[in-house]
Amino acid sequence: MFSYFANPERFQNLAKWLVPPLAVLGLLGIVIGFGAGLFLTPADYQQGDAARMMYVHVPAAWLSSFSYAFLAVASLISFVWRHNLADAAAKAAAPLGAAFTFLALLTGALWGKPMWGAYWVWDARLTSMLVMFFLYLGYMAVRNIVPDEARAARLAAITAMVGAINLPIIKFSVDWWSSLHQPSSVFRTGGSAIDSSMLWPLLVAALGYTAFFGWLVLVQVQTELERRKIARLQRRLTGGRVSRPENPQRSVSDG
Amino acid sequence: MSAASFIPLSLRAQKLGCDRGGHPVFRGVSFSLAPGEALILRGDNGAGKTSLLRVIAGLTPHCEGVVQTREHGEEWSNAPALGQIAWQGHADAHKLTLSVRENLVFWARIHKNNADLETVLDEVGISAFAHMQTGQLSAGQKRRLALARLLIQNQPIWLLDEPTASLDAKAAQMSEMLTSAHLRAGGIAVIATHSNFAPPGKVSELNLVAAA
Amino acid sequence: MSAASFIPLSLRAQKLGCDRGGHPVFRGVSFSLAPGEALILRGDNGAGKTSLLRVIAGLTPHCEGVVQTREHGEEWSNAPALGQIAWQGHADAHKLTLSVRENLVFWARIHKNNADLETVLDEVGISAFAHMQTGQLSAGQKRRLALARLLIQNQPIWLLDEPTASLDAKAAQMSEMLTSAHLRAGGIAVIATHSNFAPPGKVSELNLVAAA
Amino acid sequence: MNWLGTFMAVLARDTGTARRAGGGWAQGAVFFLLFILLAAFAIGPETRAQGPIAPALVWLAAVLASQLSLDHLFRADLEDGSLDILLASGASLSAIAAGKAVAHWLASFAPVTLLSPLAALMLGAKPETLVPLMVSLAIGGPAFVFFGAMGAALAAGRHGGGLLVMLLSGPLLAPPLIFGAGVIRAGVLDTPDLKLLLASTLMALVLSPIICAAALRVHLE
Amino acid sequence: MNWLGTFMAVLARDTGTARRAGGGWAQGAVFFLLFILLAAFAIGPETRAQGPIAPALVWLAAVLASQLSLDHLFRADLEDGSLDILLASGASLSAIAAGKAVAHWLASFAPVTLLSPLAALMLGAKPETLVPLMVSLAIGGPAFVFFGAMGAALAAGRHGGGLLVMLLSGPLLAPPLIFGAGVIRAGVLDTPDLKLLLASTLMALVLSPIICAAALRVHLE
Ligand code: HEM
Ligand SMILES: Nc1ncnc2c1ncn2[C@@H]1O[C@H](COP(=O)(O)OP(=O)(O)OP(=O)(O)O)[C@@H](O)[C@H]1O
Ligand SMILES: Nc1ncnc2c1ncn2[C@@H]1O[C@H](COP(=O)(O)OP(=O)(O)OP(=O)(O)O)[C@@H](O)[C@H]1O
Ligand SMILES: [Mg+2]
Ligand SMILES: [Mg+2]
Repeated sequence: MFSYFANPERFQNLAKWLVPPLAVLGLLGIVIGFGAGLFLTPADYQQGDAARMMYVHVPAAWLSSFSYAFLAVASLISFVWRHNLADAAAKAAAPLGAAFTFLALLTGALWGKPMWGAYWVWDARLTSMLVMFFLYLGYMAVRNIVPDEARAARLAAITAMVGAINLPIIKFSVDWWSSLHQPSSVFRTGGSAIDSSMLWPLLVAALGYTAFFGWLVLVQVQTELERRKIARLQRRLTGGRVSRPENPQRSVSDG
Repeated sequence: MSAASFIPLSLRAQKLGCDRGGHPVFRGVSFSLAPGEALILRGDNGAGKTSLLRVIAGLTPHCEGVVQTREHGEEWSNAPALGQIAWQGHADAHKLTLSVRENLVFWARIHKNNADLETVLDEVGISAFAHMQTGQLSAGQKRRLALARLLIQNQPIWLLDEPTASLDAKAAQMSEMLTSAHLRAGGIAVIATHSNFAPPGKVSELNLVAAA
Repeated sequence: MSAASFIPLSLRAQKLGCDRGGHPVFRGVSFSLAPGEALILRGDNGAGKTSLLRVIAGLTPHCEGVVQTREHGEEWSNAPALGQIAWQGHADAHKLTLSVRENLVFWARIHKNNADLETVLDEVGISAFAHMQTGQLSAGQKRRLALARLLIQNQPIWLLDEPTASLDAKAAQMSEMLTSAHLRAGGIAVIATHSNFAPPGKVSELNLVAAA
Repeated sequence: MNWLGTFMAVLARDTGTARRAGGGWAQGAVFFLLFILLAAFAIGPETRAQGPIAPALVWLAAVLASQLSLDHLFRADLEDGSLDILLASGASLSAIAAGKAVAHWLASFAPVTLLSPLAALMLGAKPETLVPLMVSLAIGGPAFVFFGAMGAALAAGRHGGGLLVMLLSGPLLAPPLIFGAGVIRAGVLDTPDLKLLLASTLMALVLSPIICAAALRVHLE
Repeated sequence: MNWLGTFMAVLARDTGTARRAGGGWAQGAVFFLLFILLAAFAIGPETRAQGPIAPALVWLAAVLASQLSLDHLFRADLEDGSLDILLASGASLSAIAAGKAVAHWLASFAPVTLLSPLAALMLGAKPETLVPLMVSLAIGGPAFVFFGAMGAALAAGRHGGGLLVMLLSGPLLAPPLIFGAGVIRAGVLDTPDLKLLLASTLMALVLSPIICAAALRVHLE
């Protein structure tokens, strides 16, 4: 399927169509989800208003894992098929994923104080989430530190693929180790365990986050592709080192 | 040295081009070598000799053209010739804390070559130093050890980057003679050099020209 | 390059002998160089050229004889000439992760030389690479950077170990010319080489033969 | 050019250089003992008496010892040109990586595993905790070295360095560390954590050479 | 050729290479945080609750972070020929050693000092222990780096290596470590231990460059 979109032209056309609706959907979803969560839903009978943190925390936590999965798959495609577009997508997804992860950590910590009496506990889910945050940082560090862009992309892709081991750990950590943290209650075998009045704003917000993510990734991939095209053209025009515009095309002759 | 026991190969490059660090280094390099032939690469500093050798070895990817090898009577195959190449770069690649002999033993094991190492060391004139720590050798003695490794590796294609650097006149001539013997045994060699390295045999030259 | 601003020195060695790793390398080496004179060291691999240079620089202790320097009109002094020597060894001594320019800036700071680095880089033909990572240079380009360092160091005594290694013909000639300019400015040079390095000027030769 | 031959040759050579380089083979063990010594000082007698912390500290020291100078695992071969020659001559990169990792394990972790009961006793551990400690180190050790090697390979280029090694292998080391700590805290061998630890090790042994090979090839390009 | 000029040039260059080498500047800090993370796991929540151990662990982590890759402090300059050139041109070896040690301190210990309160809190330290911890790290830090540098210089030759560094700097590190731990255990600044710690640091600052210079000169011969 991705070979169909491999063509940058085709991608740019598609992106032009997708960007506006995703932007609208993303912003609306987040506003409605948060709004409903904050004002329309009842306070939790155990947790009181602190439970409203959920509408920020839970979708952010979901999206952080989703972004990582996206990053890992895009990296796989770019590594194996040396696919420019997938690499640009991975590059765009990483900071967004890191931001979601940070948001989940932050809101979780804030929520933890009233709930567990501590901002932070060393528990498996929390720690694997922290580990995922480090993985995002590692991915971005590789891209920044290695000056040769092509090489940086390939190394970063390996990093992302290796880190994917972490995803199932996050998912199952609560079952493997007894944990303070909630077990999954929305996505679990046997149907959702959350009341629907609280569920729908949550899902709307999550949808909003996802559209928001798609929007920003698309926009960044667009600009990244443009940037690479311009760099290519520049090289072709100057025929070599930008710092030495006087260089003609290097030539070779048989001696 | 044990007699050469490799399968002779032909090697050719067509319209080869290579970028390094995003900048073009060379374009449109073509050559063809039959068993027993050598190619000398010449060119100014930065012309791309090392880069071309790396591309032939498959160590650095190229952006245009093809490198192909073929055994006698077979088709040209596009795969890089990995596994049939003995490489001698600018660096000597010795472990300085191991003895001269231990360094050579490593390569003999890698290549499953049970030749008599003393003979090989003698051939390049460093048998007296076999038990010395490699880090204590003089620059030219280290380079001679690299030459001994070439003999141990026993591969059909030799890629040599300035083989005579640090060698005295006698050793430089010896390395010409060894290359020439390699060619006679049906080997191929591509050699980048700034000196007048000229092994007796069928030798052509390629001049890489750096613009600047 | 800023004009040479050192105090010219004379250098002499008398009956110098040196052991390395417990074995004698050379014995009875004597020479004397007045400002403006150069000495070319020749000899087979392992003859002791590098060792002799190290002894002169005071980097390796000698077991016999003396090395002395003297300013014009003063007495010969026995101290090693530390602080008046620009050394270029087999190794380039660049930090590969720094840019070309940054490497040179370091040496300029060490020697409190505020010469214009761009001019120096231009002089050795690598100004186009000033902002490149030094590790990305070709072997000859790295060696040119070492040459640039010599110019920045601006010392009366140059000790060069195979200065033309990896250099193309043009650059090798350039290094001869720079050495010659150094001699004309009242400097001294001792140069170990296997090639026919011959800077115009008052040049003598010394042939080292491995002891025992 | 076969996998096993390359593996054995690299293992033999790296064991040799480790021995030569001023007792690299003892480096892990010495760091480990130093850690224990410092820990005994820094923590002070009152706290130390509280038994359960001793095996945990030993476990921590061992893991850290295994990561010591791991960031240089591939650096030398990359910089001195050995990898170029090996690769050009068709040697398997994964065999090389595996050989180097095993040599590192022998040099840094095997002695530590043997010393661990002594160290734990020094910190006042109860005798019955010694067997789980040693077993979990023996089983988990390769996981730390092999996962660490992956980080080292990714960061081996001229631009890598310690930061990357830590950022990259930190996340990978966490799971076996958690499992191992679980075994030790339980104080018995019959826990699910021990099986999970074994699973981590097996995964590391399989994955690491492949990933290392891929990463090294990128550096050579 | 003056002492200060050489010192500053080396300091600037080494800070540059540390930054370039893939964020070597953050290496100490990352190791430190990793240590804390692992410690938190390995030790488990029950023991951790026992407050007093937290600052001691942080102190230990910081000292170990300062020794990280210290064994390579002089190796590169020795092997790539930089020291030959510096020495031949008359640069002061003690200025070079001091410059390198300060650069290492900046890269490995300064960030750790800043991060230490955070780390202690993560391990559940009481707020009032934070000031003595940070002060003792700030005062004692240079002692660890400079004493460590002495070991590194002695072991920098081709035959040196980690073992020597540890064996040589271990005994030197013990006194400041004991004094620092004393400060932390007392939990107040007004202890004789703090003065002794300061004395160790001053001694290290004076002694280390001289010893390093002597050791390096031997390696060059
Ligand atoms: C920094 C601390 C925290 C972190 C890192 C964290 C992390 C996560 C993650 C990764 C998920 C997604 C789970 C999945 O998709 O299976 C999640 C979901 C959730 N978290 Fe947290 N969390 C934290 C604190 C809290 C706190 C304090 C509470 C409330 C007591 C809480 C309540 C929830 C709930 C209710 C869900 C939804 C579970 C579901 O339905 O799947 N979290 N959290
Ligand atoms: N550190 C050392 N320890 C022991 N022996 C050494 C050491 N360095 C050099 N030697 C020995 O001293 C002799 C002279 O070495 P030196 O490097 O001076 O030779 P050279 O003339 O420079 O040779 P080349 O032309 O190869 O550079 C050699 O036989 C060498 O093996
Ligand atoms: N890793 C790299 N990254 C970026 N540019 C590089 C890299 N390696 C080499 N180059 C550049 O490519 C060009 C060709 O380098 P190469 O080493 O092939 O030259 P060469 O002909 O071998 O020169 P020499 O005679 O000096 O050995 C040079 O301008 C060099 O700066
Ligand atoms: Mg070259
Ligand atoms: Mg020499």
